[in-house]
Amino acid sequence: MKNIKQSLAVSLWFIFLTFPLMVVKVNTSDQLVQWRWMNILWIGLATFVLSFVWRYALARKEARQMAAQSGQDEQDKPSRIQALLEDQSLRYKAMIALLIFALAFPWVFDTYQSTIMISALIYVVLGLGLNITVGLAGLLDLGYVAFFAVGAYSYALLNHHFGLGFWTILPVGGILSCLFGVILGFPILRLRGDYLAIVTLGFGMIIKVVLENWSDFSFGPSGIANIDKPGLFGLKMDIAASTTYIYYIMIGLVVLTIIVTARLKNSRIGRAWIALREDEIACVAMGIDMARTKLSAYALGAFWAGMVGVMFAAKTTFINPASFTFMESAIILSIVVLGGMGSILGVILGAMILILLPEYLRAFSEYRMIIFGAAMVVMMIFRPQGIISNVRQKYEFKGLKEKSENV
Amino acid sequence: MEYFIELFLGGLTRGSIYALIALGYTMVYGIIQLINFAHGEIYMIGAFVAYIVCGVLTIYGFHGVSILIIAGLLAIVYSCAYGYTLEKVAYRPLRNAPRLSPLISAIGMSIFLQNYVLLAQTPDFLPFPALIPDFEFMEPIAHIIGSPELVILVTTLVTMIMLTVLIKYTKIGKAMRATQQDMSMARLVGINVDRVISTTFVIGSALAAIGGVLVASYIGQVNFYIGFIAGVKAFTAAVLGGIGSVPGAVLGGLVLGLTESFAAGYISSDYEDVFAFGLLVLILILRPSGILGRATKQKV
Amino acid sequence: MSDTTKRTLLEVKGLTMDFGGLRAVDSIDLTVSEGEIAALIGPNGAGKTTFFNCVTGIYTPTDGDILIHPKDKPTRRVNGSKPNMVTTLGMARTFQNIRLFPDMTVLENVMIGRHCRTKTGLTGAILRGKAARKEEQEIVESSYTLLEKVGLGEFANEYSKNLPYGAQRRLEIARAMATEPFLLLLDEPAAGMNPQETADLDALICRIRDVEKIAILLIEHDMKLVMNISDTIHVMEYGKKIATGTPQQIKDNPKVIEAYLGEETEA
Amino acid sequence: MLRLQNIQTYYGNIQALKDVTIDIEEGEIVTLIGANGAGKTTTLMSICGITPPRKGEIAFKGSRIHHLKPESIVQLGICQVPEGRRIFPGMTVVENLEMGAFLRNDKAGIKSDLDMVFDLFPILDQRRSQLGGTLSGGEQQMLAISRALMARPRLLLLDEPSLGLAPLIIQQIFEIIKKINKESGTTIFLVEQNANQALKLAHRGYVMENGRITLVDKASVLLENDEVKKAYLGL
Amino acid sequence: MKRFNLLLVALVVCVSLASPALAADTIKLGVAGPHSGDLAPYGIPAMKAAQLVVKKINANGGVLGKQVELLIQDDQCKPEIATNTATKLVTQGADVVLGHICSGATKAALGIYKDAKIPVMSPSATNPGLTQSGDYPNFYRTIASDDMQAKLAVNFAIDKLGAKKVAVLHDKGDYGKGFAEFAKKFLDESSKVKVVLFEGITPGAMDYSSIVQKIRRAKADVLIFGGYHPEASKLVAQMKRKRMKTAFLSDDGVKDVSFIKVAGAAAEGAYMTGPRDLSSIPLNAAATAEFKAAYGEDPGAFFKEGYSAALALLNAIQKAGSTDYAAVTKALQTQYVDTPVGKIKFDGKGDAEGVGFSVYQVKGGKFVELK
Repeated sequence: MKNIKQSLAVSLWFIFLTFPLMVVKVNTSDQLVQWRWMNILWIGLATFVLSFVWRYALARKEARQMAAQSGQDEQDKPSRIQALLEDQSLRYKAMIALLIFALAFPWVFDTYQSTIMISALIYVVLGLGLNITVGLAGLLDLGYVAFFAVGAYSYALLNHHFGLGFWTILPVGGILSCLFGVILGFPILRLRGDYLAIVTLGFGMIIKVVLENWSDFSFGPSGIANIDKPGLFGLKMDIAASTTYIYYIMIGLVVLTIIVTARLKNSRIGRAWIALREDEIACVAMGIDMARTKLSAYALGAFWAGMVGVMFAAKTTFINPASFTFMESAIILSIVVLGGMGSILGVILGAMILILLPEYLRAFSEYRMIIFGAAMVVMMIFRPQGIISNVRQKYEFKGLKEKSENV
Repeated sequence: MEYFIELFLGGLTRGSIYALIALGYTMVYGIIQLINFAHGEIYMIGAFVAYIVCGVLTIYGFHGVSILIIAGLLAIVYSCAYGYTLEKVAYRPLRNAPRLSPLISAIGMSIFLQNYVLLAQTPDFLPFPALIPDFEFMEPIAHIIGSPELVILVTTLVTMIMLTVLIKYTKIGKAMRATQQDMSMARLVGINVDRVISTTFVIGSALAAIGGVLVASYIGQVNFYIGFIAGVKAFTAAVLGGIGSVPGAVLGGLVLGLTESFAAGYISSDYEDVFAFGLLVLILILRPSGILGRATKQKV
Repeated sequence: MSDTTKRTLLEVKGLTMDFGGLRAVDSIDLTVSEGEIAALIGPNGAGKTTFFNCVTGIYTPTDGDILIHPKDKPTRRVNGSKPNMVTTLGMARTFQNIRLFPDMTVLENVMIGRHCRTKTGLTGAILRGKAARKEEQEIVESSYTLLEKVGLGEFANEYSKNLPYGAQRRLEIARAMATEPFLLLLDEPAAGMNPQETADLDALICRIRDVEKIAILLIEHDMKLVMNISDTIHVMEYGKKIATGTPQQIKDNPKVIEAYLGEETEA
Repeated sequence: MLRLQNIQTYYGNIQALKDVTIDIEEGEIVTLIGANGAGKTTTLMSICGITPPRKGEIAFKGSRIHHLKPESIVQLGICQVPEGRRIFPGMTVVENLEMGAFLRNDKAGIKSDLDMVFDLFPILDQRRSQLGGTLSGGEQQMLAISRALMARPRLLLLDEPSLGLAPLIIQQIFEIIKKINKESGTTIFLVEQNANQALKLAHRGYVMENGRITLVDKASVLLENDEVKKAYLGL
Repeated sequence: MKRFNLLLVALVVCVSLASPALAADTIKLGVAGPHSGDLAPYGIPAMKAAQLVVKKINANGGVLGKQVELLIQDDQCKPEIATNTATKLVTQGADVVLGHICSGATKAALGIYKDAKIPVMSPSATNPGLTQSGDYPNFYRTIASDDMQAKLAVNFAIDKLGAKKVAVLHDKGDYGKGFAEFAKKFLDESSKVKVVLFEGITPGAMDYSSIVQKIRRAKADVLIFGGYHPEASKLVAQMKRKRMKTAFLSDDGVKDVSFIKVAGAAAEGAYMTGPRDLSSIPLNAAATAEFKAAYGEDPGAFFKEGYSAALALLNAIQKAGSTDYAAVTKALQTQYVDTPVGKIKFDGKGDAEGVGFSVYQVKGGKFVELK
């Protein structure tokens, strides 16, 4: 009874809240008011039901937390997926299956599916790159797209002016973007978290403004067209072949990114990043050079964005500043957070979901963004650690093994 | 010289709007250290509600000042309601979560509210009626400062004074300051911290709504997207002035508005945003906590 | 106490630290020698932790000298050096309010301590060559050995946030030891421990001095512990040092009793 | 008046209080002494509802309060002077005092209590419009006590009022605590490290070690107790 | 193992879903443009035009005796998505493509069509480079390019408005900046006028008071603005507020009813270029009537251009007798076709001959063509 009353109150409140925007529609030029009374009903019903679900979910979450605190460690119990992931033999099988699937993809599906998959893979790399900065080192970057732009423009411009090829620029784009990260990062990395966020957001916007205005350099808003696709020993390829080719390059790049980030994550430097995220003071007290470590995380994150930016320019063969907006940064950040900060598999899943879902849900395209926004909020409230929470590596050491063998 | 004055007044007008919105950011940040990314959307919703109310009233035959007052009040009421609900739904459940979670939730809320307005209303630009009349006595200097600018400046000034009085002398204002300075001590003297946080969101939203209505009637159009740009700039202003500091937000807003105005007027409007953010970076490098921000020393 | 020919490791002269108008540390002189356990005691708010923060580089002192004399290396003045430099030079610390990396495993916490003594760079980490792998293995092994030493071997793969309080304190010590210091600074290592844990700690600290040959400077309120293990005790009150001596000397010092139990004033 | 029965309080996974039972009678001065980290502050925070106990019961004048929110507990007349004073640094002395009276609505009463407090601590009267953060340690402690008094507490909880203060000031503050107890009959629960001073002032005392109460007795008895000396000096 | 099987099943299902329904014998007309998001109002009318044309042609027996099939794809006006949609259209076997709407998206997509040898006709992409650069031999359009608009605007400013000092502004966008740059170029070439100001304004900025003051200080008698109506409304409103007499002259992006609605009285007297008034062409009236009958409202932007493009493309296939690239190209360049934008054929670069612009002025809340 109390619940029903509560839900009724919630539903009334939301009817009041949404009344002007949902019910009234004014056409001032024709002097017409459209009253959409049915919307009240929908809002009322929807919020009534949702408030039940909401309360139930919150209560469950709280119960879980309480249980966790009283030592039963419910919260740390890995989710079902995670339990599966930790099963080593299954893991290898799944990995091999996945790899075969990935390699067979362009032969099984048509070119369109491959292009979509290339887009998704581009975001996988972007997500993994940002994961270094945000997920591992804990440096909030809201202007990540700037590095993506640096990579894309390095290829576009160097290709346009000097005819340099894709393979030459791929590393160059990464390095340029990396340098850019260092130059930007140097003065601002001593700022506290939220200040860093706004400054990086500012950088993201500045890059776009500069690209739009400095026409002599960047060709302004009309962009750069006819960028070469990646070449293969001067072979001429048709669309399907070159898409397949780009797809494989992208798969290679993704695998490279996964290997490198996985290795970094479990290396001396990766541990320093994570430690920095957890407690800066303890970190310096352990002899870690904060500035250097932060800068390396920032620059390395930028590196991947630069590489994949080159890829992006080569794939679309046309770039203009409109592709590098704040919204892109926000989406990449969402990939990292929704997937699970610090978790490589989580980020990959996050990218796939966020990029592929809208493609296949074209029918919902109008509601896509609103669902996206709501999902972000709900996800943060009920599963702040993301789809797959970060699993720390378990180390093997002789000592423990011997002991267990002796028993 | 006249040109300078014109630019100055233009920058002041723009800056005071930034300041109104920035106050919402800064007050919320001061208390719960959250960048309320959806604050710009509250501003937009204020403007939109005012648009709808104006439209309906005009069609049903109301006139002049009565429209302005009713629309303004309803805009404030609704913005406050949205601000209050926003905090309850998207932030309160995350009070003890890791630092990034509420921020992501805020970005999500911002996207949600934008698209909610887009779907419930329209993606088009809508004509906002000029609610502020042209004053007779302003006519001789109308080319330097128009009536709407004057109204904006005066309203902002009055609002600021009211806010200062509220924060300095009223019980709830003192409770807000106490909560900002030491939240757990505030609870120990009997302050209901949750209520203070809600109140902060409500006050911030009211200020944003005032800004929204003023801007909409000044430039004559509304659209679901206006909140984002205004929000980013206002947040920049808040950081510039030292986030968490109320006078800082006002100062930051004015500095930002003036910088943009002078940069566009004397250099080039091509790089308006570059100047704005360049200034921000410069100031943060020189003073990492902003112009009036207090440097916090971490306890070891 | 054995003879006094031992080398001095840390030498603090006239250390002063002001916060605004407040003088938190007032011209303190203090030395720690090789193989010594020195304790810094005093009532709450006496400035002990501030002293630690100055020595370890977290604060830059207003005045005075902090000199270190590492073995086989020239003497260095470390005033205002960054904390990570101080640690690299050979002084590691623990914190009063435990500062572990909560979402890392126990072993990884110690491995972080190895950071400044290892050198695999980005390329090494990515290529994972022979040297890198060897170093990584070395880090794991030596960290695990350290954990065994403080009695946390079995918890190696637990998240550090899930450890009991006493174990967290010991983990902090192991982490600090991983940086291969010549001097270990412990800030209230026994706080929050039960008597059994305190007794274990007692033994551990002595072992660190005797077996690992690391000198120790500690802040502690648990007098039993301090009196048991210290070679030298320094007493601070209101930012000033009021006494130095062996445990027995300190116990008998009326000034100390006064500072601790409160003044014997007749109300 | 206040009764803590077998309370257990946790910080995350760490148990800070283990079966703590404390009784405080009306009009008493009771002191809780013990070393750093023993759980004294946690006890106070549990009473005030900031870190509510997970098990056990806290009753004030016969009604249970351990599930109440902090502001409701303050409303009942339980006020705390927390460790480290916790003055609102950006507010003036008068404003700080007004915050103490936050839950009261009787303007005249507040006014007269302000005068009372300024009588008690004349130095605060001189500092009326100075910001709290700029006061000296002793002045801040006086302000913290005054702030709590402004709520007209039935039970005043004091957490280490002597912390970091010069002996002369400590003496002054302890005398005023005594005066408050005597003149207005306010019950006082005093947490102290400064055992000697505290025991001299109090009627009864509790000794806490590692989250447990190890000794309870009349203050005068505890003052002579060797265990206490031992606990403090490790003799 | 069970899980593994599940994976296989999933794979098979995916494959069967994805493989395209094998082509029946139809002529495939691809349609690409923004059909969702905030730019949808620019893409949907052309899409609907194509639907109307195809319906009518199919009812009359189709093209070359085959039915015409529509393949509709949303590109959201984003270059990166446009390449995806282009690939999709190519893989679906489109013979000709009507689209894309935005110049940027069109540029990104064209390379893919070029390789696949598919003629593309846009109803709206006005970027001059698309035809003039020679990079895109497969590209055609039923709308005139920006430089023609700019030329017209500049001539109008000089000859009719007697401009001496001209300020040129743009919105930093592809379309607006392109227009403004051409305008500046033509102004510079003329000895009669001086460009006193050339700058970009930030779309969505709170106000444009500084730039308006700047125009006033420069004493410009004409302001040429390249961009869209939201910024234009703000500019004219603020200029009016500053009691300025500077004439406002803009482009097709401003010639939108929203401009008059939003700017209200401030819009009065503003000039803008736009496609010639075609109400005298019978086909235009017929197409509009068709649209009204089908959807009950007035057609939006680029409807008649889209309608014309669909007609032109299908006509060319009919005339060529096959969907062969070379034959269709030849037909497009040699055969005249009657469309709502007039009787047109295409020149060697792809621009429609016989499509032109006029100058309009807002009078009494309506766009009035100035002869």
